[in-house]
Amino acid sequence: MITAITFIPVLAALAILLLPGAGRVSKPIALVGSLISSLLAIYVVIGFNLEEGLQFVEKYEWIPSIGVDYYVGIDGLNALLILLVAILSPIIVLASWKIKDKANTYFSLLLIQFTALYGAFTALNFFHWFIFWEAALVPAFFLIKLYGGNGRHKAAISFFIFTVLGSVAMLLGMLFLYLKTGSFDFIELRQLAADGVVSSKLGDWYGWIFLAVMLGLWVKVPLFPLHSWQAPAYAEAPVPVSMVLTGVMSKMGVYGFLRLVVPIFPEGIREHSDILLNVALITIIWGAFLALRQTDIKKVLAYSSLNHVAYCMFAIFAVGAANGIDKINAPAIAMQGAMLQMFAHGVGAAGLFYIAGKLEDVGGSRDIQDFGGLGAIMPRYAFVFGFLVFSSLGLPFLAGFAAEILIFSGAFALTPIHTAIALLALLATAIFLLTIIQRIFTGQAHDTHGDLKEISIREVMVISPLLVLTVCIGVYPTTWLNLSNRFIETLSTLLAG
Amino acid sequence: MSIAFFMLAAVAVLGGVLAITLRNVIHAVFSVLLFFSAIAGLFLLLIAEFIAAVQILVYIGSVGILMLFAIMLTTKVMGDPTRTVRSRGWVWGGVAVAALLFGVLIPLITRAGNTAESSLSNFDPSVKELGLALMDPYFASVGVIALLLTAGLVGAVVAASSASETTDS
Amino acid sequence: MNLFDFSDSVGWLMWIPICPLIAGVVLALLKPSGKVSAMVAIAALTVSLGFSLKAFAGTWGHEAHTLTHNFTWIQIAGVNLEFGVVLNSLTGSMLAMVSFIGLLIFIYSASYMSQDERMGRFFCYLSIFMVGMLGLVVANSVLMLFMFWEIVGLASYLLIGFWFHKPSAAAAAKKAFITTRIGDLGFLIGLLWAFKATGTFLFFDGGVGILESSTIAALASNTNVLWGLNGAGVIAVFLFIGAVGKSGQLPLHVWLPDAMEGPTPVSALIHAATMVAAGVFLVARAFPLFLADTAALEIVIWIGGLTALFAALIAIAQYDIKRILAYSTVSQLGLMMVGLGAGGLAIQDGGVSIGMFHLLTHAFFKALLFLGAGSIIHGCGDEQDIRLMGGVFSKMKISSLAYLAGTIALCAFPFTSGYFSKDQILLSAWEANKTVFWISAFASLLTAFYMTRQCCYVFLGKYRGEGHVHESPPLMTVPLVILAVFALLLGYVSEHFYHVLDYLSGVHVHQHNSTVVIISWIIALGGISLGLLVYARAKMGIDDVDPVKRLMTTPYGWLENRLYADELYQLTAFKLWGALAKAISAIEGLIYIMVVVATAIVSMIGQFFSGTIDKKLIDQVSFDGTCKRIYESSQINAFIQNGFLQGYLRIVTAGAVVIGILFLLLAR
Amino acid sequence: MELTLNHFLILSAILFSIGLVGALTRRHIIIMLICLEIMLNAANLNLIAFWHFSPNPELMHGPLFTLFTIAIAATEAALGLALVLAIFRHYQTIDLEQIQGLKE
Repeated sequence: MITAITFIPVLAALAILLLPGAGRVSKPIALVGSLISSLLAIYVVIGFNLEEGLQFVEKYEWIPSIGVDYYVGIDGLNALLILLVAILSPIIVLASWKIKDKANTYFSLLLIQFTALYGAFTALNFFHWFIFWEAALVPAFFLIKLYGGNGRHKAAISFFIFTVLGSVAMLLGMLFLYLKTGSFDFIELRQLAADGVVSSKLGDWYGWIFLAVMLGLWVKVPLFPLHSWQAPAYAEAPVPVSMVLTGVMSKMGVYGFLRLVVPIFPEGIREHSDILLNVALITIIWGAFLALRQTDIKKVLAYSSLNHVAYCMFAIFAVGAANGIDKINAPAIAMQGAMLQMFAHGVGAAGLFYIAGKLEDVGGSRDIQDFGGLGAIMPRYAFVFGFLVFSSLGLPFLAGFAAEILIFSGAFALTPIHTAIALLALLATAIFLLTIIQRIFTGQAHDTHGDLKEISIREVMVISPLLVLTVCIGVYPTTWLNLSNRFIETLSTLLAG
Repeated sequence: MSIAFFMLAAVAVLGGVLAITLRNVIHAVFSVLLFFSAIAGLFLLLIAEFIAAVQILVYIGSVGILMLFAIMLTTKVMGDPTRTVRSRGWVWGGVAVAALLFGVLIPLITRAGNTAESSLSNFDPSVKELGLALMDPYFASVGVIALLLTAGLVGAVVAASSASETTDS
Repeated sequence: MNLFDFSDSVGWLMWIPICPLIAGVVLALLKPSGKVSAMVAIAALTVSLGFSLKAFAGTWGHEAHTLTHNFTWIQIAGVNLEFGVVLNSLTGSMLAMVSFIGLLIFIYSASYMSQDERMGRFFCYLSIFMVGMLGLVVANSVLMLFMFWEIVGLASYLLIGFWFHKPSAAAAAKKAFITTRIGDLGFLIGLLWAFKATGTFLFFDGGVGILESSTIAALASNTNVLWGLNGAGVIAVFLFIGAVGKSGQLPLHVWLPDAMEGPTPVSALIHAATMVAAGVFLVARAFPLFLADTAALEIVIWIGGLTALFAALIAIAQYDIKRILAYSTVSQLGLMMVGLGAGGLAIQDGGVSIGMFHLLTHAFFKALLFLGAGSIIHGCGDEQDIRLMGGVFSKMKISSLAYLAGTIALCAFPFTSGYFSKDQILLSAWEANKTVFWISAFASLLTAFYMTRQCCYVFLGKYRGEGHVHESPPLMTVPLVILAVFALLLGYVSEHFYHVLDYLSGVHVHQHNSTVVIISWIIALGGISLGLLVYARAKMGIDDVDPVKRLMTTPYGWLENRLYADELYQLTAFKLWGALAKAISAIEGLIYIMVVVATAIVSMIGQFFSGTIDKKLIDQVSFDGTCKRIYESSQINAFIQNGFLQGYLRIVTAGAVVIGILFLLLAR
Repeated sequence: MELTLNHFLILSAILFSIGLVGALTRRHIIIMLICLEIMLNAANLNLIAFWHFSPNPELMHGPLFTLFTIAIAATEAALGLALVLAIFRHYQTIDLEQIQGLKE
């Protein structure tokens, strides 16, 4: 089943590329391909039994001599993220509907990207996990490079260089780990780590391997100071690709932390938790304050994304700083907050990029200073925009708040001072997001805006699932949290020690 | 044994000579592929099966194909015949220098008197030994090579694409 | 427990915020016409009012009785984050006040906004506001209270910026949201702290809630947690920061006067009667925490007292009718804080009723004043400057009489509602802290003075503006009359209210001190007479100088400029914030340049040969200059290096030959 | 006749020289790259031969070194051909005689 979910998009991509005449109907094929996958994935996640651990397992020997299996499955950690990919992928295809240039290539790349994302989230063996992880990078590179904005070349190259260097470091670290422990299997490695085998076998190398494995994820999340690739890449990518990047790809990094680093190197995180916490904190503040001075709307959103994803890392590292489990079980709350934040931010940020992209479509500019008074001309657009903005700045009963309050509730009990400083970023977020609204929507409409068109109902429909989800997550988060509850409880206990 | 060696040596020399003399570039590439396979054969002869396999995969499989692609992408008319450098004087100058080097090499080789026989009879080198050596004492080197490959890859992408940037703008 | 299971004894309280929510959603999605929208919103609020009155009636006579209905919002690893509703007399009376005044203002707005094409949107926002406000009142969970608190903030943002085509309105909306958010961060820390210390978000939970005596005792036993406060006091102070933001106390008061950019009914409902009182309500709700630490109460009375004085001073020198009322609101909110704090210091548990009763009476007379002002503004052709009014009394009798009723209540004229509530505040302050007492007393004197000044400007003399002054339609005047009745007469049931509001002890300790009574008479009458003395015969045109200004030109100038609070923030906090952002951007730029250098090095491998050096990249690292120097110095080498590749190769080969020959010679 | 190390070394020297002649005389840039590969292969042959006849072949030094050389050669080929493309785009020719950018 999971294999089918993973590979249906790439089959669709092959169909677009190879079948004669399929090029003309590339959009429907892409939509159908992603939709089938999505529906299957949603079906699987609905069938996920909350009381049990790993489910829907598929395990085949692949390269037995070095312990490589094709091993996929769903547990509490990836269920929510698979759901996220499933929800976003058809929307992203729909959001790309207007692509005219080289549409075949575009949609094939997009579909390959989806396959890689599903694959990376379901894989339980480092070997093919890494293949998918890297495979997710390549289509993104080409999509930015071929279809992006004016600065796309530089953006694509720095994106590529950063992530590849990070990945190489991680690959080396994992290979070394394999040599010492003889396993590529996440589940097995986790058991080995729990038994103390990993740290005893690695010996003096532990710190270096920990660092190497973390580096790849560090770039992907990204955390300060390896974040420079992010803003240009998000800003220059075509809108649907920005949606993929911010909605899903940035979650891959956090997911990697929870899948690789936390179970395998819990001592590493615990030992360095103060440095890591400070890094996450700086990233939070950094993103928020950088966004304050930007006028390019996509850059603002990119920095805001930097800030929001760093909250997840902040929660994880705060758990690393914990001394055991207290009466409110703060580690579990913080980590569940991180899980929910991934989902909520994935949904919300993808929506925001989509809606910000519309601004460029209709107004031909990304600079918020070129706009003004759109609230009167495009009330529907203003509504959707405002809705997503308020979700992003943490308005209660919308997605962002539910996740952030969990992170803060947990983290405050663990490291009050860091958390109190992190709250400053909430203020900065409010300031820059409201400034955008003020600039774009209020005041007198510019003369040049006379011919601006309101977004169509169709476009609202495309994004409406995201809006509905935002409310659902915000009002009753338990539905989503239940998926990961059991898993996170054990994971946070492991990390909190 | 020796017959095989001489045959392979002849093929290798033939391939090499053809590669540098044929005017048609495509033909030259095919002859160098011949040369590569001959070298692979020589490796087999020296009981280095894995290296032979790598030789075939990397050189014939990818480098050769890469060259064909490069030719097709650069030469406007396929198989455009080309001359050698500037003048006959240059050509002979080059040949002379090369011959001089060869002339220096041969006495160096023969004087060393390497006539020892193979000691491989009591040892059967397998891929396993190679892999073990690669993973334990040479682990760092593997890492460096991996980095180098990455850098090369990035460099190749940059080099191949940077020019298109200027044509775009 | 199911989220929507309301069968429990007080679960039905959830319907109070849900009714306007339904109306709001309907209005947002269906977008009916303006009239229909108003009717839908009013109908929904009427239902809420019905439930509120039921709640009010249920608590009347059941003072120290608290009913709760809690349900789990999120459950993680066996830990519950719970929501809940609570019914006690504090909830009951606040609910009744909010939904009653809300309903009157809704009715008023139906007429006031009838000319606006976005009336449907207006009622949608108002409904959202009511959801937040009523939800905030019924909440039994500090988290839930915070969530509705933020919803209220959103509604306030939307309504202040309702006429967003005015840049000033948009800016005011943003300022309001962000300034209150600063306070909200304090609130957030407070609630996180409470959760950390107690393990629950609930106020009342069968003995283990935050506000229950055993928890408070446990918290208070932790002395000197932070800044010399005990465990309960810390939480209280952080919650108070939230209240400071929302209720416009010093130093976060700057947003409230600007918030008057919104439509007048909004000012009446949100920025006078209900939302800004939410901060006071929060302090009242969390009163046991404050009681556990006198230091926290001291902070409350000092902030409150200074705010009262500061705002009253500024109000003297304003000319915009709504701005005067706004500063008056800030000042009165400060008095409420004084009432709560001083009450707590003087009579412990009973203190809560003193601040809360002033909140209730203030809600009525200030809503009345704003609606009256709206009516007058409407009548004078949307003019807000009091220097351009005058002589309005004869033209708009009903509005003017209602307005005067509100004024004397605000001035604490004997036996109006304001008199009763303010009297108690001053009494408690007398007991608690003499300095704060005199500050509050002086603020009250100023209140009477500036209200008289305003009335003189508006009602006396001849009409100084242009256009035709006319009375407003009945839909607007009827709510005014109802409110006027309440403003004048609510004081006569004050004893009952004090009993009801003493939800902590159930017994109201009656204070009496004839000195204070005499002082408060003097204040009210003195302030009014002083105002009449100065202004009754003064020239009040737009070009005339205010009589007080003639007396004290320089200080009055400061007051006219609102004591430069905005400018001060502009110079300090804004600059600091901006500098921080700038510094971070600069460092980011540096990092970016390092990345560019790294990229450039990789690129140059390829680009150096192909001769297409990316000008931009190179310019950024100022590479060009360096290259040029290297180029100049290498002119000599260029002779040998003729650029012919194979020439180089030949030299290399020759070198190899030389090395070989050397080997041959050496090995000999 | 028994094969000795010298056979291989001489063959390798011949092949290297062939490559060198090509590199020195041909002016087609791709052919030049081919010649470089020929020279590298000759060197590899040397390495393997030395290993084969070495006293302790079980250390596997020869094949290891060769493996690394091949990896580097592959990189070099990829990079070289990418450069060829870049040069071609820039100069619209790959005739070495006309590409003398290094002179300036």
